[in-house]
Amino acid sequence: MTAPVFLLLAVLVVAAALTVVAHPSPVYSACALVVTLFLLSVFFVALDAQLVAVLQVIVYAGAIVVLFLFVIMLLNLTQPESRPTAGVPVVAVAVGGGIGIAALVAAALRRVPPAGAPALPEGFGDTAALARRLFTAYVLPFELTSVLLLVAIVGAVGLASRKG
Amino acid sequence: MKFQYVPVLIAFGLGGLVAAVFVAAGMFLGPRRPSPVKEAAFECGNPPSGPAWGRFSVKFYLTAILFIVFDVEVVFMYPWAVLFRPLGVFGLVEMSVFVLVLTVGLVYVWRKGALEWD
Amino acid sequence: MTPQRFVEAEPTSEVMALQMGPSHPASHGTVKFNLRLDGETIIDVDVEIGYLHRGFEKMCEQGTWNHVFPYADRLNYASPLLNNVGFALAVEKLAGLTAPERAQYIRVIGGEISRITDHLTCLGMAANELGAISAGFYMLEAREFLYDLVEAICGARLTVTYCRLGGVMTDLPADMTERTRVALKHVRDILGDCDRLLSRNRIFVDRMVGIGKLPSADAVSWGLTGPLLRATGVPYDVRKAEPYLVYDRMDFEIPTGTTGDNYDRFMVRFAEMEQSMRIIDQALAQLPPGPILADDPRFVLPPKEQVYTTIEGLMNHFKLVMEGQKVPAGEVYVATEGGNGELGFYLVSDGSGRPYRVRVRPPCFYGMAALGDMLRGHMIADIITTFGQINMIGGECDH
Amino acid sequence: MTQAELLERLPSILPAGALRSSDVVRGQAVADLERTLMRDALAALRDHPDVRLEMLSDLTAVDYLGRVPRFEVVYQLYSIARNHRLRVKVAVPEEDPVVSSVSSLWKSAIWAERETWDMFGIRFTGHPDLRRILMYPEFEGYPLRKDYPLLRRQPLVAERDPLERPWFPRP
Amino acid sequence: MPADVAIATAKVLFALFLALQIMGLGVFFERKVSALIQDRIGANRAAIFGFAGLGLVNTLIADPIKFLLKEDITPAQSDRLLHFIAPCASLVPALATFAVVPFGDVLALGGRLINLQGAELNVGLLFVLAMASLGVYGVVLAGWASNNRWSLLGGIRGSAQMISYEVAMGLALIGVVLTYNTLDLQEIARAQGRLLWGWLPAWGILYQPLAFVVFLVAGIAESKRIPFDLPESESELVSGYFTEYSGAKHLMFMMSDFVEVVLVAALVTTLFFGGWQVPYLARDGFHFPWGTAVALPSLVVALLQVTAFALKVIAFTWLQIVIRWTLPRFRYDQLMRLGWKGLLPVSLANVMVSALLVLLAGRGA
Repeated sequence: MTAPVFLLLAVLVVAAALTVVAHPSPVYSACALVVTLFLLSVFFVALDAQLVAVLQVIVYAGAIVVLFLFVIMLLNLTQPESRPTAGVPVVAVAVGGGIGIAALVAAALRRVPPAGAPALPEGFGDTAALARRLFTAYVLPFELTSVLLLVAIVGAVGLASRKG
Repeated sequence: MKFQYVPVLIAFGLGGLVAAVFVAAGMFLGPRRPSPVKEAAFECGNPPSGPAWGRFSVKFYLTAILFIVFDVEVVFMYPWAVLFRPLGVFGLVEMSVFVLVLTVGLVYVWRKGALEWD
Repeated sequence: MTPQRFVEAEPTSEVMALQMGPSHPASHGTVKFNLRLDGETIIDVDVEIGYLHRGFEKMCEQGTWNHVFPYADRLNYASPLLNNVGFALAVEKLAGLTAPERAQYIRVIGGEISRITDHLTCLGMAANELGAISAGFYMLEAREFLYDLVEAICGARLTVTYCRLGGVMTDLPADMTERTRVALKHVRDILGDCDRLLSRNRIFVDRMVGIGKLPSADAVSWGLTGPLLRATGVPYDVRKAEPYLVYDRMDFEIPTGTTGDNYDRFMVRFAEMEQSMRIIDQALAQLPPGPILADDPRFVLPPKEQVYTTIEGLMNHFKLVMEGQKVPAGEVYVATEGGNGELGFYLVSDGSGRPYRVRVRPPCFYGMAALGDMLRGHMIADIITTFGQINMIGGECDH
Repeated sequence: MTQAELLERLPSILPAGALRSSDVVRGQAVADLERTLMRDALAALRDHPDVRLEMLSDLTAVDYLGRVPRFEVVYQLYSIARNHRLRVKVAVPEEDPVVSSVSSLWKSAIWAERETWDMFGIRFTGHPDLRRILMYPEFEGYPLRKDYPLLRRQPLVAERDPLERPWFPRP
Repeated sequence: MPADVAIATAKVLFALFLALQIMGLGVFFERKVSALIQDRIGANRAAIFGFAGLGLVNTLIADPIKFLLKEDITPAQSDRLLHFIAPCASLVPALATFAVVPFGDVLALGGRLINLQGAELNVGLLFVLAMASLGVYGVVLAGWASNNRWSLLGGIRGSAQMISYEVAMGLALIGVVLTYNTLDLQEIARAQGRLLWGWLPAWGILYQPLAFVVFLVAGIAESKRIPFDLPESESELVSGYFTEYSGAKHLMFMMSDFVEVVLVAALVTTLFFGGWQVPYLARDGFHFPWGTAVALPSLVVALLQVTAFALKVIAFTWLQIVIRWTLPRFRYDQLMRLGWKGLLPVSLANVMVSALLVLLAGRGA
């Protein structure tokens, strides 16, 4: 991926993500989240992970944010709320988080091989390759996912049908 | 950069262009004479009774959760379907277990009456 | 009205107040529903009518008896002839006047044609609002053939003003039998199409069955008559219960339903159209020759030749037009079977040429009163089917 | 049962003193009831097995201006089971235009009494929800009274706040 | 590289052009077929400069112009930005989806082999689903931003309906993927060129009839038309989520509805009816099962294929319009019941049975 494209995308995605956090209206935050997720999927495309890119849009942008929007409407969280002003704890958290992220990035950079990434294996990122890993090496996590989803169903029904 | 995705960007651009052309044409061609009555919310001829934003039935929220669950299930099935022939019987058994667990969920929801909307 | 069967909202739900109407695509007839909803479920509904109130009863007191006929047309404007016939019968009963036999047959024919147009309007609009737009258009097309007949009879399609005290305005056209045969054939064909499109259509049946149900005891208590009552299984039809005109010479059946839901109402109306066509056929076959107006100078205008050639005729004409028919003092309640049910006129005369009091019993007024009971616990979308089956006609309901 | 036979039965069915007079007019049975006892009388007419007037076809009033008592509330009763009709009239004086409501006997009376209240200003005690039905709440006077001027102008009404309406009880 | 970009742009342009043309034809059908069904004349009044000769063509031009000439009212209490974004969010994903629909095989032109597909995605099928799932936002945002009770009810109804039928739609497509083992729409279309027993084109409908039915039903539900037009059902919710829209934005909603109709027709064609395949037409001409062969130049073949594709899409657009003018509308609970208790189990069973059959067929072969 060329640097200008990456930079442009990065700026856009960070801007969108900041909107999610900073916008006073939850509905706008949700919309910004859709944009963020969509732009992230462009990153995935750039990294040759096309299946992940599309699934990102389907599952996160197309399903989970819809749920967010429903909850926002359901609870009528549509009125802008007063955000906590930048007090000492917020500043502390921000500073601490910033340092932590910087450290992580530094550590990550250290592990990157100095010259050029190794060539990707043939068929990297395509559906069949991903499926092969998923359905052979990661069978157990895959099956466990179904149990997780089952729990989600039961929980949702339990929450929704609770009387009083 | 994957070249095959450039056309997708172009398509989005063209779609956006169509939308922009419409909005712009509407702005330039259409009259603009706002009035309080015209801009009032339509409530069947009655004076508007305040904002419509209110709380909604929890059933919609349940629908959304069920949708996510089954959407994730569907998403898992796509790679499986692509690789189905090589996976063979093993793949079938694997997915049968997966689907079975979720079918239990569906039956549960069904039995609990969460699929009744009236 | 205040809710008697208040459907409890679930604790997890939120109640939304919604004003449906008066300017709403489904409120044809200008009516308003004040709804309280839980999601899509109706917790409570308050029906607000009166948007088309034009003082029918007050207006009637201002003119002569004959002046009422045009107003009567505009009561149930889907079946103007039936209102005309109903009012004429009531005044005739008060005056002790009987229309000649031929006029009675003509009234039956015209009335039954109007009954079919009424039912077609009701069912067509009901189908239309369910999204079955084509079936709705078919029924309107069938209605056009019948309006053509009405036009052939009296020259107007809707504002007929056809009946007079003691008879009808003009005689039937010479080729009435042939015209009717052709028109009814078209109507039967179209109704066959509509039957195939709707009666067994799974979506349609699912939308109608079990909705707006009212047990027959409740229906009687709410004063429902006509198709609404017959759908609950009570075979009450004024034409059979207290035969007027020449209905006792006609061979027809009263279709009834069993459960009193919207589907039964639909099917009862559908079957009634066929019965009406049978009556029209029989009445045309039996139609006797003779005068179409009673020979009674107290109430009936003299023929034009007499007005122009004799002083008695001219004076009689003048007196009748200027002072009105002197209907003997007294009161009377006459019920006829209108499109929507028992159409009653309660008349009080003080012996002058003008009505002292005209009270119309509008059948769909009582249907609308029961609407709240029918709807509570159902969903928003069911308002449309139920309201459609009540066949609220603004002119009649709000009179 | 003919109309005359029906009227013959009435004294034995109705509570003592309720029936003021009865007659067959133009083939139609008419009964005049005492205002104070009319609700019990009507209940008896509805429930008595021989009469069973289970449907209130119509309810209205007539304004006999200049007569005393001025108003007459008219009930058109019909028996589906027996196929006979009875018209019941209750005289109502101008200075106290009050009748007890029959809406608990026949549900059809709920709207019909509202309309009669709306048009004649006759109040029905015991009615669950007596408010104007065809006219708007701010309407002044009772239009079907004979002394209501035909060309009377009504005052202009300000636009209402929809949430302040009486029929939208806020939770 | 610039040539590639130019060709890609041309292909996308052509795909969208084709879609919009068929959409115009769809509007034509909507007006005239419905008139035919209902014994009416239909739209015939539009005249441009006094010239009414072309009748409906004028109407097709006049309709959008009329919309554009109307005032675009934004309700005072609405959320102005979202009110503006919603119709765009409805229209753009629907249009963009056409980029991945193949409209022909390959065209040999000037030494290049041009794949007649806007964007050659190897995950095209999932891209379609992704765009369909983004279409929800147009509805939900329009309903919310209008700040009107009818819009809100319509928006909530619409979004719940769309997500419910998306599941069934996705499951139906898995049957197709099981048959062809690819997510590339062009590959799927090509695979349908095979002949069964030497004469029967192996179109998807033969392998996945149930998936076809489910997909068509879910597709009509996604495009929110009768019998699934509950979000906008005018006799219930006035106009549903676009009650507060007028002028150009209203036009965009109407248009995205029609684009979705054409899209569903195009997808049905591609997945179940051979896409651009003409029976017995290969890249070099016709090869009839009885042995006759007619050699054709690549351009003619491509033209034939594009025509065949367009005709099939038109046929399914027509089918949807006939359905729309025949059936009554569902009630909300019936709609949800059909989605969750009808289509979902059926399509799930279809997936598992298909898998079993594929396995058995693989064993037998």
